Amino acid sequence: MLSTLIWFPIAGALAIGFLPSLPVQRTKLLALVVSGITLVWALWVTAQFDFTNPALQFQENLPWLDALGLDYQLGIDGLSLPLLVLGNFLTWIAIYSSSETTDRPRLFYPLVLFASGAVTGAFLAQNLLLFFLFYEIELVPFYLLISVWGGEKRSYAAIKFLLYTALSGALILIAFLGLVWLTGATHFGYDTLVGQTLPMGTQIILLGLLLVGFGIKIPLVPLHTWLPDTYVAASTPVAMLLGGVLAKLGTYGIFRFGLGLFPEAWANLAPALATWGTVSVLYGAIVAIAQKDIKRMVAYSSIGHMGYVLLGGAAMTSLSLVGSVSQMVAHGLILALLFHLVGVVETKVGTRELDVLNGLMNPIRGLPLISALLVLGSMASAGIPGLVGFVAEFLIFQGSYAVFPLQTLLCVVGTGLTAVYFVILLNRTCFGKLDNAIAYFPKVEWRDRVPALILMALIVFLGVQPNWLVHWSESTATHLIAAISTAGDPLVATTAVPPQSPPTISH
Amino acid sequence: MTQTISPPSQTLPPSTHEFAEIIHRLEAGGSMLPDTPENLMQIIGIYKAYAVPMDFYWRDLLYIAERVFLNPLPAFKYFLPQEYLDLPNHYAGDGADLRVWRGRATAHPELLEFMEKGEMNRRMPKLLHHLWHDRINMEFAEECMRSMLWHGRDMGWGKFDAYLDSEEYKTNADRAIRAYFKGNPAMLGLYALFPEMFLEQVREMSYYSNLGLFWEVMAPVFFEMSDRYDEGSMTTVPEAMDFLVNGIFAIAGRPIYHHVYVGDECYEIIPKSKGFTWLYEAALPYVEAVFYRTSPFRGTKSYNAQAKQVPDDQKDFHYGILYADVFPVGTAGIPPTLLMQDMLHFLPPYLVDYYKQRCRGEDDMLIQLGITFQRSMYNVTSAVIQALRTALLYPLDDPNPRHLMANRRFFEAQLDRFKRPEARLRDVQRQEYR
Amino acid sequence: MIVGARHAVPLPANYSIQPTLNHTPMPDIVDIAVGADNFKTLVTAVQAAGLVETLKSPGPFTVFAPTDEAFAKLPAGTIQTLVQNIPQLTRILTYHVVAGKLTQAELAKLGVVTSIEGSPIPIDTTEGFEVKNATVVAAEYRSGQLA
Amino acid sequence: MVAQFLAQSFWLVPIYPLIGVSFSLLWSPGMIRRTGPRPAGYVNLLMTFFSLLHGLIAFPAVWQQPANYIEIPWLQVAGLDLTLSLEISALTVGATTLITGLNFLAQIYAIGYLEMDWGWSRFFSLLALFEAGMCALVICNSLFFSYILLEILTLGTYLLIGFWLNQSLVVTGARDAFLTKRVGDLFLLMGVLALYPLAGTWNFNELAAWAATAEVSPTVMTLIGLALIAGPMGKCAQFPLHLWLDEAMEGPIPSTILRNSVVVAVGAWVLVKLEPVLALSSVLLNVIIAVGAATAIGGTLISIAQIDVKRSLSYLVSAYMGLIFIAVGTQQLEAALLLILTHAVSQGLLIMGTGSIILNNITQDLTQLGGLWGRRPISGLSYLVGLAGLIALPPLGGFWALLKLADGVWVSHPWVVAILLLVNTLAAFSTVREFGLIFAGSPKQMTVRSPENFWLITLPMTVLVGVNLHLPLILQSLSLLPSWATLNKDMALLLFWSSVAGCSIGAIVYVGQSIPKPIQLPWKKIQEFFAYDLYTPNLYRSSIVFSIDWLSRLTDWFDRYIVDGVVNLVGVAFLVGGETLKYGNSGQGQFYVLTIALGLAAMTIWMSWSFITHLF
Repeated sequence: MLSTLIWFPIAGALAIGFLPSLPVQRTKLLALVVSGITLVWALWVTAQFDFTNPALQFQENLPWLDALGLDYQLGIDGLSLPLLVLGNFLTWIAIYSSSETTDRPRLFYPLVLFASGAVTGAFLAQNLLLFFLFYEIELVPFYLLISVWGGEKRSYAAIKFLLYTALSGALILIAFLGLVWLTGATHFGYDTLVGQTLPMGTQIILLGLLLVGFGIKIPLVPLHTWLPDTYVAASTPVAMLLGGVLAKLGTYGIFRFGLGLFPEAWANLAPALATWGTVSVLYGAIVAIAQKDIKRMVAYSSIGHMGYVLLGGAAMTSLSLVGSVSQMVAHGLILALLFHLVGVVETKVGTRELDVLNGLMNPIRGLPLISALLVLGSMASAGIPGLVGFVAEFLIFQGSYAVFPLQTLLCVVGTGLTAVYFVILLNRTCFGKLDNAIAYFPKVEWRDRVPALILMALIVFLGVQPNWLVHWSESTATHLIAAISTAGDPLVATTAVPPQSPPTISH
Repeated sequence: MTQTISPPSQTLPPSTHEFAEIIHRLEAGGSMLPDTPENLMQIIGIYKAYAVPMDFYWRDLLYIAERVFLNPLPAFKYFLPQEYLDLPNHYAGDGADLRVWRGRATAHPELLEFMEKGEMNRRMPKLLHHLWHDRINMEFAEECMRSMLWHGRDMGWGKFDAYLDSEEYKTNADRAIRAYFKGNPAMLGLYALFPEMFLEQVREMSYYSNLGLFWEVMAPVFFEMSDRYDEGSMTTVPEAMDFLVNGIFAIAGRPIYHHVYVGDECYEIIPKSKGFTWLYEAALPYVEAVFYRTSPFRGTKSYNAQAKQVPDDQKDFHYGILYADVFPVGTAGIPPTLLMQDMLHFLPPYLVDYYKQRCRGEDDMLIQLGITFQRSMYNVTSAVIQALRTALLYPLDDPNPRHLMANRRFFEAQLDRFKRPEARLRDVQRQEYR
Repeated sequence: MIVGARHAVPLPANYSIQPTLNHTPMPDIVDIAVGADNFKTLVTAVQAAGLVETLKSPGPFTVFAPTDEAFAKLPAGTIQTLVQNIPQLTRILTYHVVAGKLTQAELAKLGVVTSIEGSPIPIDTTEGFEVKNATVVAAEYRSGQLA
Repeated sequence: MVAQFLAQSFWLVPIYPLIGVSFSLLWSPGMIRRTGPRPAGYVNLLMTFFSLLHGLIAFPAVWQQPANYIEIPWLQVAGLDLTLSLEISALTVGATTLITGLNFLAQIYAIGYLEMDWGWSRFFSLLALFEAGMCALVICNSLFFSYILLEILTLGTYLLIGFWLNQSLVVTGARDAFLTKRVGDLFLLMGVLALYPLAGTWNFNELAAWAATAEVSPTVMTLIGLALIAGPMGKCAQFPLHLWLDEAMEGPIPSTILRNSVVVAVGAWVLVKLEPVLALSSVLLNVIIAVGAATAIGGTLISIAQIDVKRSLSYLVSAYMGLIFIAVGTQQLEAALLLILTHAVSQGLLIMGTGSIILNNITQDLTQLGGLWGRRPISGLSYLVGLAGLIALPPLGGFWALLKLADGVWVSHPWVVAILLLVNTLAAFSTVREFGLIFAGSPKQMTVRSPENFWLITLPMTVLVGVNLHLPLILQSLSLLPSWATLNKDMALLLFWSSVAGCSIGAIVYVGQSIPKPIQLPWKKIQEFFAYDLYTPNLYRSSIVFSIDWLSRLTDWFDRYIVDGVVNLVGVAFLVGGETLKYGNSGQGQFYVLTIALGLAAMTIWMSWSFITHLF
């Protein structure tokens, strides 16, 4: 059942790659069908999923290399399910939004599908080594997607991306190997490693390796410098996948393997992690303000938003954890929308420069619908209620405030700064007067609008009716936290907010 | 596209003005708009599309000035009674005073069809068409009228505006007001309290009449031009301009007046015997107030007193169609959109085809036709300038170089008004401006 | 006195910028005009405006009279429209009339004269003889009894 | 029966305008093109009429009844229960009626005022969004949902001020309004977050109950309270968050009617609701009074120094909101609510009257207006009635509200009465000044021709005149006025004389023609200080804007040259030749990928080898 999610797109990729050459539209259609079927399959899995059961479901277990402790172990729970669906959904949207004139479509679409399958594999893998394999394999298609179809400076960006993420993989592998070696286990299965009892010092070192490894992927400041270059160089659909899906692999890994395998070390490091998250939030937002390129601005906004996820994880309340998972989904949707819209603006207007763009809201010669969606998307990113970003951020804040009040309040300041750069972006691009000299943009087609409309509909729907967003991960998160707190760590709060417990700021 | 036109007479050195080329063209009897078949097709097409709503404007303006008058709740002032639809135009039809257009004197058939079916192409009660905004934007005509009223005193054309402040006018207005509100003690009481308020309303009504009488002439002129173009007897832009110049002269002396009908009684607020003429009391003020001045669109300029974006003097207002930026048409706060929308309904097929092939085709037709309209108004303004030159100065073929120099001075002075950066004269020289 | 002029435009007089007319000073005006060949349009206009009596009244007057040729240059319908606006026609015609008997030399010396309509008429003799912006084309016609 | 039913279904009131919004979407760009956008306005007007009717009919059913609460579950997750609680009471129904009523009039006015505009669908949708947001806020019984609604209104403000988006000052105005309000909102959010662990609820009625018995450290409560009042301060344009209202005047008059009368007051409304919590800290109450007093006095002084018609009025709005702050700070809640009501109807009328002048005299510059009384008596009378309703001039509304406030604070804070009298005098002076400059004197260039506007503008104006004139009767019938016996006659006289003083000085200077205009004070510096809003824009530019700009540039530089530089350096040192990273050579890049791919493939085959052999 779960394997289909991995291998069907990969099989589809091979099929498209080796089938006789088709026109671009046909190839795209084929890729859409493959990815659509995968998405439907993922939704079907969701429908079968028992939301009240916190444990792994639909487990698959094939022995593979016993000698290495590597088995083909798959499973899904409330942490990975939303990301799985998000990933497949965004793959479909990304393919849909790809240009009809893509070069070498027989390579492009298979690579996208292949990347999607690999990322899915990573989300599903319940064996550390298997996870690592998928985690590394996904690099190849992404590297190629950036370096072949990217914009200017694409080779620089692609290599930077490659080196960073290769380093990330290396650190993770070291941590995994170290964990198995030190615990004396013989198997990389997640279930066998959970509940290890290494000395705190060792735990912290291993956790540290993981944090840096996944921190690169997320990315967290100061491990982020590959991101702006990569996101900007990548073509729109690839940027949507990078920001919407791949970055989530980092946060997912940090929760699954960091928090999941080293809860005690995590609890010890929690204040530092919360602070780290906060620094990322503020840093990303402040640097975004100074950007002159709208795509780069959106890229920095991504750094800021991933910081909230870390804060929520560090607070280790079930509410904050639910908030973090929701934030991953929310951010994936919003970022994909923003990258798509920025991409449309770039193709129609021919520039991403804030100083050149102006007045796109002009209803006849501008891009009115795209501008309107850009306003809503930016506002969603800035955490305006009624849109999905707010729900996730609010849950994180509400869940974290009692534990880390200062960091939480600083993150609230971060949303204020987010509003600052998005208003700069909107004022320069959408508002104002269209420059007559350049106001002869080509028409916006429905092809350009549909992905944005779908994403927007989801963003609004989940913002107004967040039950559909938060309940995916609720029981897993609650269970995870409960499991940790029974270990007796006093730092960890079990409920969202203990009404009568004295908050840390009193007196 | 534009061939260099040398001065008509070798006796004058070339002009050194910023718009020397255009000045030479004017001296050769041309228009400010370059003479290209594309320009001609565009402007004639838009004249026709303009004339149809204009046929509604003038009728309704006169209806409001003469019948609606001081109705405090004129909710139905845009609902033209049959009487005014049948009102014979003085310059068209068999019974015309002077037959400018060979067509009919009553409302234009395309207008009648539009009023009946609208864009929705459905026969519905008038009220529904009105509420669905499937109608002529009469608000635009009123805005032009208000612009003439507001700039009236300052423009220095004619004696019409000054007459509105004369005792004679006040007496006439008083008679009409009393007659109109006969049997309505409330309004008469209000009138006794605030006579100036009512008088000011009557003045506005006089401008309604003024503009209505002005446009009554222009509609047949434009229809005739369109017919001549269609039958192939108008082939260049200067010909189109000359037709307008001749029209201006022919009609120049037409009386401008304001009559009010209460029941069957006619009250002459501005009697014909005052001898106000079309050219000086309507056409020139109209050109100055609407083509040149108007007021800044609220959607483009800040009215904040401290920002000083609105000039202190009315004479410094340059926001008319010759200066306006057409690109924001369709956005909020851009009044000409109403006119563009009105013309959209009546574009001749050749112009629709032309637009469909350019820019965003049907999607941005409103802006494309707006720019065509701007071109066409530069041609009308050229006609006005040439007419003034004929009236005040010398023939273009005058052998006397001193006279030619005087003509040039005049042209240069006129074109100086387009030196402002926002003037669109430079743009309409280019065909790619669309 | 009537002055024949090359072109005529029926524009009123009260503007800084102004219509043109052409003219010829001369005495007993109506009769002379009727007698001369090239003032037929003018005479018709004067009759339409009911100005015959005025011009026959004790003068003397100087009239800057547009010739038929000048009228003919006007676009078709101009006169027709003017005849429908008698007050304006009157104003235009009286704009062409100056009280007193003025010869070309006297006019040149004056530089500007005031029409009986009330507006000033500039005279320019630096080159030829121009009244306003119209060139005087014909000799002076004088009426015997008034001259 | 019907009334009862409508009272129970009162949650529908914010829904009507949203229905209107969804209809308006039909006239978005690219949708209905061949016909014009005016139906969008009519539909919204109709929906507002329904809301208004709903409120009017339901009112008798809730009058003198206990509040009725409706609970709508929204989100339950991980122990957090967010349930939308609505309070249906005479107060909330009355307040929604005020909002819908004013919006109804503003929309009729807009149909006239914006008859030349093409952006109807956007404009009326946004007015409807405001109506929905404000009505929801008024009946909302939860601090959390109030915060949500305030944020949505902040976004609405951005879009509504940005209505004429081609105009540069509109764009900056919208930006500043959004950011100012957002700053206030986020502080409010901090307060919201911090309050929950203490009180365990966000429902106002429960908060009040909690506050009655709570024992919290005053320091904590002061900090939380400061955060909580920041939201209302932003909304109500209080010092130092007042600048946005000035810039918001770039928007069209009909939206100004709504904004200056009720939108700004939503902040005050939330403040009133929060008063029991705020009262836990006496320091906080004093802060509220101080903010209110500073804004009230400063606002009226700035207002007097303005030459722009709309801005002169907008600073009075800030000033009156300041009075409401004072009322909350002195715990005179009834006076605060009464002040919200009387200010809304009179301020709306003042804006309508001046808007009618601005529309066809083009200029907004008070120095360019004048001599309009004879020809614009309807606008003039509207303005006068609005003026009389705003200041403490018996028997109109403002008098009773200020009297109630003065009466209430006389014992506890006698010095507040002095502030009230001062502000009232200054407000009277300012409004009379504006009246004199517009209507008195002789016509100037731009006022030579000025007919009264047509009925769609004058009709809502006259209706609101009627409302203002009848307000005392309405208050009387709702027994909100003191009886003659309980009337504090000394206070009434004091207030009356302060109004008379302000009006007569204003009239002598600005209606009388003996003093030449414009008036130059001998202390030019002070005059400019007030004319340019206490130089607040410059202050902001040189402090907050400057520092954020500077910080972001610095961080960006740090990011580019230090963080990225170090990383590149490390990369250079350890992994590849510097040239590769710097200039990027795709040949070499692909070589690395190939290496990884081959390595992985080899590893997979090696690992699978035993597996594959195992299979066979």
